[in-house]
Amino acid sequence: MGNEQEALNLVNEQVEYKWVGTRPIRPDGADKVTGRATFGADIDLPGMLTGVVIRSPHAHARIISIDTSAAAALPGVLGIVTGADLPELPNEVAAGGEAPINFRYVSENAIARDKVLYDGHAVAAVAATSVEIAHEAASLIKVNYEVLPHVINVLDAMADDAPVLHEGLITKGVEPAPTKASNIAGKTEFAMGDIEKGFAESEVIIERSYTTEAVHQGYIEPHAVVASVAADGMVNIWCSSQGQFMIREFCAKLLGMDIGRIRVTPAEIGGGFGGKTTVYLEPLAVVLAQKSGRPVRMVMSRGEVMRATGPTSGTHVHIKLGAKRDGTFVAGEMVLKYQAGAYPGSPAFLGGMTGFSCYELPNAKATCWDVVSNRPKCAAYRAPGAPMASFGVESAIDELAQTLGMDPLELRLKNAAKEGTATIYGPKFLQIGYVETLLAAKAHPHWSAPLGPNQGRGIACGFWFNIGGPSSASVHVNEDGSVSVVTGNPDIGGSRASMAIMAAEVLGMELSKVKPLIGDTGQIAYSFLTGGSRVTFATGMAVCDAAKDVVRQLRTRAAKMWKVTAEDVEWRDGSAFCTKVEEGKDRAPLTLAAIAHAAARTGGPISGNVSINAAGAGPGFGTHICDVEVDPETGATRVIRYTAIQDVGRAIHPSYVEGQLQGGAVQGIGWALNEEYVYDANGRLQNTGFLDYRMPVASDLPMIDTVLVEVPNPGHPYGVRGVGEVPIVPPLGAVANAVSHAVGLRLTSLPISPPKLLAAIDGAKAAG
Amino acid sequence: MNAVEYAKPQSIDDAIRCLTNAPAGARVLAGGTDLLVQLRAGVVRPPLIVDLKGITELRRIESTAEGFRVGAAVAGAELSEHAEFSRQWPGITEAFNLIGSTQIQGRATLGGNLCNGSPAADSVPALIAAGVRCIVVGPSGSREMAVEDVVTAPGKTVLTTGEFVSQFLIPARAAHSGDAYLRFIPRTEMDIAVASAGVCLTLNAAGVCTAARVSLGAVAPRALLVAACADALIGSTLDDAALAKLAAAASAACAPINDKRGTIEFRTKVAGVLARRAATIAAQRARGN
Amino acid sequence: MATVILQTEFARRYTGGQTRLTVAVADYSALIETLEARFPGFEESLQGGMAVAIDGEIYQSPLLEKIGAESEVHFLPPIGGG
Amino acid sequence: MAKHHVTTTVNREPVELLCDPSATLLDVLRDELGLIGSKEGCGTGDCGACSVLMDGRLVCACLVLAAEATGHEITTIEGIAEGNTLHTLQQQFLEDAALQCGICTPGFIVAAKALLDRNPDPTETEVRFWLAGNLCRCTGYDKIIRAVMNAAAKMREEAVHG
Repeated sequence: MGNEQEALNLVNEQVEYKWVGTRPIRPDGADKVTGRATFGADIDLPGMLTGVVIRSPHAHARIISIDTSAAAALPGVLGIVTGADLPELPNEVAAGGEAPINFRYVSENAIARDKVLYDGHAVAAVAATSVEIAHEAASLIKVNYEVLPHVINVLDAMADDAPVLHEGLITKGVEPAPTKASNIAGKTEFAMGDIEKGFAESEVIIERSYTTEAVHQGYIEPHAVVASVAADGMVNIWCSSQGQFMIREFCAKLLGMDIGRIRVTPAEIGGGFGGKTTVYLEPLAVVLAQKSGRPVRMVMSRGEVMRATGPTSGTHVHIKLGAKRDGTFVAGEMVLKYQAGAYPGSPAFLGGMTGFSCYELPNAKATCWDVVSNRPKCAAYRAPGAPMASFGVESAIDELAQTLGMDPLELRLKNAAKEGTATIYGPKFLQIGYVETLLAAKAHPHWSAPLGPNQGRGIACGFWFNIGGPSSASVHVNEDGSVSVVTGNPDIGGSRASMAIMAAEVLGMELSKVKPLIGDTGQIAYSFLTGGSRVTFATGMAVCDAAKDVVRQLRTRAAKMWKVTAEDVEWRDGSAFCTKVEEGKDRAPLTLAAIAHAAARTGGPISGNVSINAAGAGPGFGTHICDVEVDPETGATRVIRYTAIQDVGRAIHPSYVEGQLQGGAVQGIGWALNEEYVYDANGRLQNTGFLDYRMPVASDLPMIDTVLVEVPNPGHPYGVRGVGEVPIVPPLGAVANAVSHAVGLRLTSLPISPPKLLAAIDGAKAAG
Repeated sequence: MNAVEYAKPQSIDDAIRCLTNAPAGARVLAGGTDLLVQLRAGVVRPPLIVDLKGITELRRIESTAEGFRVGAAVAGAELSEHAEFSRQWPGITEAFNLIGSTQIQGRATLGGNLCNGSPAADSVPALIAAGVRCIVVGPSGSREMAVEDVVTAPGKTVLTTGEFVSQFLIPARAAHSGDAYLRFIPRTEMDIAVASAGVCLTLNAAGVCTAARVSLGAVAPRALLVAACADALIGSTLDDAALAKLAAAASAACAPINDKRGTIEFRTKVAGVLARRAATIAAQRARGN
Repeated sequence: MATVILQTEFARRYTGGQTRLTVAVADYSALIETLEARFPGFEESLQGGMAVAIDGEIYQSPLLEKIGAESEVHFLPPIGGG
Repeated sequence: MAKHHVTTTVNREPVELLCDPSATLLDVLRDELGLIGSKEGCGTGDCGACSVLMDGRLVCACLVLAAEATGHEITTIEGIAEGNTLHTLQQQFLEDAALQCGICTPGFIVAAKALLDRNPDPTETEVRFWLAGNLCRCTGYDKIIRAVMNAAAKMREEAVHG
C-alpha cells in the first residue's frame, strides 16, 4: 500500500512491536497465486458421484407428489433424496450457532417438505456416476405442484389479504397475540427516553421513507461440498463454509445424528460475507452418500446461488428525526420492515439496534418488523441489517444539515456518540473511536477538495457491535523449534497471517518459523464460525493465550535444564535468559530450538492449548466520504473518489485491514447503485447471473482510499477491534447523499439505477 | 440424453454439407460466447456443432479495391488489432470493443454477434450505419444482402437450413466521412446494451451533411435503420437544431420493452441522447478526414 | 444496589411493566435467581438466548460474570454478524 | 455417447484425451487434467475466474469447447510460474496483499499477464478496463490494480537491466 496512505493513518498508542502492525506476505499466499489452493469444488475422491438438486420453478406451491421412479431406474443413478428423507424437526427456536435458530426452517429451506416457498427452492436431489446422467435423472423426476398465489414485496406481504406462506405463523412480540396467521413473523422494539416529548421539543423535524432492494453477498465461489460415509457410518464432509463446527452442528441437527459421528474438514473458502454461515447442500450430500455408499460432490451453479442462497433483506425504512435549530438531536424514530425471505429471521432487529447508535440521542425508538415473502430465506450479510437502517438515518441527517444550513460533518460531530453515550439497546459505550474518525475525515484532503459540474460529495457513518465468542487455539513447539499454530476458523481474508503475527509477537520469535494451520473438527476444539468480525479478535486472543502458556512452559523447561526455578528464567526475543548468576555455571541463553531439542528430557512435547469464550469485543465505527459524477441526460452515476475511515483498534496486518475497508465499501457502492433482485409477475427471479446482477467491476471504480484510526480495544492483548462489518454500513448513505447533492434531489430508493435516477431528474424538471 | 457431435470442416462447401446432412437443430459455432451459454443452460442440445473456425475465408481480413472483406469467424479483438481497418472505421471498431470483456472480445465474432439475433448486439448498429453487406452461403449457392436485412426478430434470421454468413463486405470509407457508435449500460463494462446508436455521415467542404445513416439498437425487436434520423442530419451543419431533430427522430423510432435492463421511457429518451452524441463524434471524425 | 434496565416491551411481558429494577447481587447467576424469584418465568424468558450487558460489556453466554454495587445491567438480543 | 479426441498443448506439455463433444475446456482442465487453478464462478463468461490463455489470447475456459483446443496452446495459472519461481505478477499480488479469499486470483493473474504481454506500461484506466471481466468481491479491486501496476513497473525494470 502506498505510503501516502499510511501517512494519513492515526495511531493513538505508540507501542513498538516486532511483528504486530507489519505487512508480511500471508502464509497461504503462494498456494493461492499459483492455483494450488484447494477450494470446495476442487476436492476429488475415488469413486465420487455427482449430485444435482431439483428446484422449484414456482414462487409458491404445494407439493402434491414427487415421482422419482423413472430417475431411479436410470443406469448410473445411485441415490435420490427428498424432504421425506430428513427427520421432521420441532417448530421451536433452539440455541444454535450464532443466534437462536429454528432448525425446522433450516431443514425445510435445505429441502422442501409439503410446500415450496420460492423460485429455486430445493425439492429433491440425485446422485449419479456422471454430471450428464445426474442432470438427465433430474429431468426425469416428476414433481406435481398445486401452484398457490405468491407475494414478493414486504409491504404487500404485510397486507391483510396477502397470501400466507406459513399457516401456523402467529406474529411474535405484539400484545395481545394475533389470532390469525400472517406473514408478519415478529415485531421487536427498542426505546429510550420519551420520543413524544422529544419531538414536541424539536424545532426541526425530518421525516421520510426509504427503500432498499434485496442484494446478494456475491461471493465468487459457489457453494460446494463433498460428503463421504465410512463403513462404520462415520460421516466425513469437506466443504467451503464460514465454520466447520457450524456445518457439523447444523448437519447433526438436520439429520438427527450425534455431532461426534460427523467430521468436517474446511476447504479454502472463496468468499462468504455471512452467506456461508448456514447449510444448503451439505445435508443433502450426506444423505446421498449414505444411500449410495459412495462419496458425493455437489456444486451449485451461479443461478442456484442467486435463486436459493443468501441474500439479505429488501427493506422499507421510515425515519423521523427531530433536532434543535443549533443542530442538537432531540428525538429519533425508525420503523423498519425487512424481508426475511421464505422463513422468519430477517436482521430487522439489528437494524433497530444499530441505526441510531452513531449518535447521542436522548429520545429514540425503533420498531422492527420481520416479514416473510416468497423469496429465498435471507442469510447474514456483513453487518446484517445495519446498512439499510443506516441509509435512512444518514440520509435524514444529511437533509437536516441542508435544512439547517450546517456542514453535514460538523452536524455529525456535534451529536457524535462517545464513551458513556447510551445506546438504544441499553448499554453505554466504553472506549470507542467514532469522533476520531470524524476528525480524520475533516482533516482529510478529500473533504475539502473542489468538485466539478454534475459532481456531488456525500458523507455517512456507520456502527457495528463486533462480537467475541468461543474460540480455540493450539500452539505446538515442534522438535526443531519451529511452531505450528492450529485454529478452527476458515481463513476468509488473511487471518492466517494475523494468527502467525500474534503468536510470533508473544513468543518473540521469527515469523517465518511460525506456521498457521486450520484444523478440521477433529483436530482442534470447538470454535465459533468466521463471522461477526470476530476471528482476529477472539481466535487471536486464544492464540495469544496459548502462546503465553507456551512461554510459561519454555521457562519451566529452561529452568530444569539450568537446575533453577522458573522465576529465575526470563523470556526475551525468543530465548530463555537465566537471571540467577552462580559461580562457575555457564548459563548462556537457551534458544527456543535448544529447549525444543531437549523437550523429551524435560517433560515431553511443549504445547499450549486454549479454549475461551472471548468477551470485550470493541465496537467499530466508520466514516466514509464519496464523490460522484452524474450524467444528467442518462442518469448514469460514477463514483469518482472514495475515502473510508475507520476505528480499527489495532491493525495486526494493516494491508488486510485496509482490504476489509475497501471491499466493504465497494460492496456498499454496488448495493447503492446497481445491485438488486428482480422478480417477474410469476415470482421468478429474472437476474440469476453476474450479467444482470450487476456487481461493481474494476472499471466502475476509483482507488478506495483508507484511513486506519487506531484506538486500541482494551479488551484485547494487542487492542484488536473487529473490522470486517463496519465498512459496508456507511456506503449506502454516502453514495445516496453524494448523488442527491450532484442532482439537487433527495434520492430515497436504492439502487439508484440509471432509469430510476433519470426518471427522478426529468420528473423534477417537469414539476419545475 | 441425445449425444452432441462436433465437426470442424475446412471449407465452406464441407460446412454446408455438414449442416445440410445433419439432423434438425444442428448449430454453427463461431466464437461460442452465446452458444456455450445456451448449451450449459440446457436451452439447446444440438445433435451437431459445426465449428467454422477451420475455414480460412472465414478467418481472414482482406483489403480489397472496394474496402474490406472480413470473415464471419474473425473475432472482435482481431478486427480491432487491424490498424488500417480501425483507422477507417473507428465506430465499428469501438462497437466490437464493447462486446463483453477482454475474454469475450477474444472469442466473439462478427458473424456470431449478428446471427445470434439479439436486438442489443453492439456491432450490428455500427455495421448497419456503415452500410455493410454480408455474404450468405448455403446449399442453394451464395447471396449478398445488407446487414439490416439478416435479423427479423429476437433470435430469428432469414437464414435457412444449411445457410450461414461467410463474410462481411465493408466499404472503403468515403472522403470527409466518419462513423461512431455509442451504447448505454449501467456499469462501465460487462453489460448488455440498454440502448445504442451507430452513426455514419459525410460532410461536404462547407461542413454540410450530404449523406448519413443512423442505426439504433436495443430499442426494438431488431436493430433499426432510421431514415428520419438521417433526414434530420442531411442538409444541416449538425447545428443544435439538427441534433435536437435527430434526437427526437431517434426517440420517435423506438419501440422498446420494459425489462430488467431498462424501462420503455428510459430507452426511448437515451436512444435520442446517444444518437445525438454519436452524430457529434462522427462529424468530428468526418471533419478530420 | 445494581440497576437492571429492561426494554419496555420486555418489561411489559415479564416484569409487569417495571423497566428499572434494583438488586443486590454479586454475579449474573445470582441476578437471575433473584429476578426469577420476583418474577416467576423470568428465567425462561431468556431461553431464546438473550445476551447481557454489564457496565457496557456485552456477554453472549453469561453465568458468573461479576455484578458490582453500582453496576448497570441490560438484557439484549444475541448479536451475530456476517 | 461418442467421445471426441483432443490433441492439444497445456502449459507447454502435450496432452491427448477423449471428451464429451459438449464438454468445455474448463471441465476438461479441472476434471480430466486435474488443473484446478482455473475456477468456475459462473459458467457464463461473466466472472473471469476461469481465465486461460489460448495461443496467448485471453479467453474464459468455460466458453471454449474442449474440442476446440485441438492444435492450440493453452496456458493456465499452473503454467505462469517458472517451476518454483513465482512470476513477477504472482509475487507482487502477495507483496501488495492483492487477494483476500483468493478464488478470483488465478483468473486475475492470467488476465493481467495477457495485458502485460501486450502492453508493458498500461495506465490505471487501461488496467481497470482490461480486467473488467474479472470479478472480485473481496478487495474492491484497489490492491489488485496497484499490484498489476507495480508488477508492470518491475517487469519493465527487469527488461532494461535483464
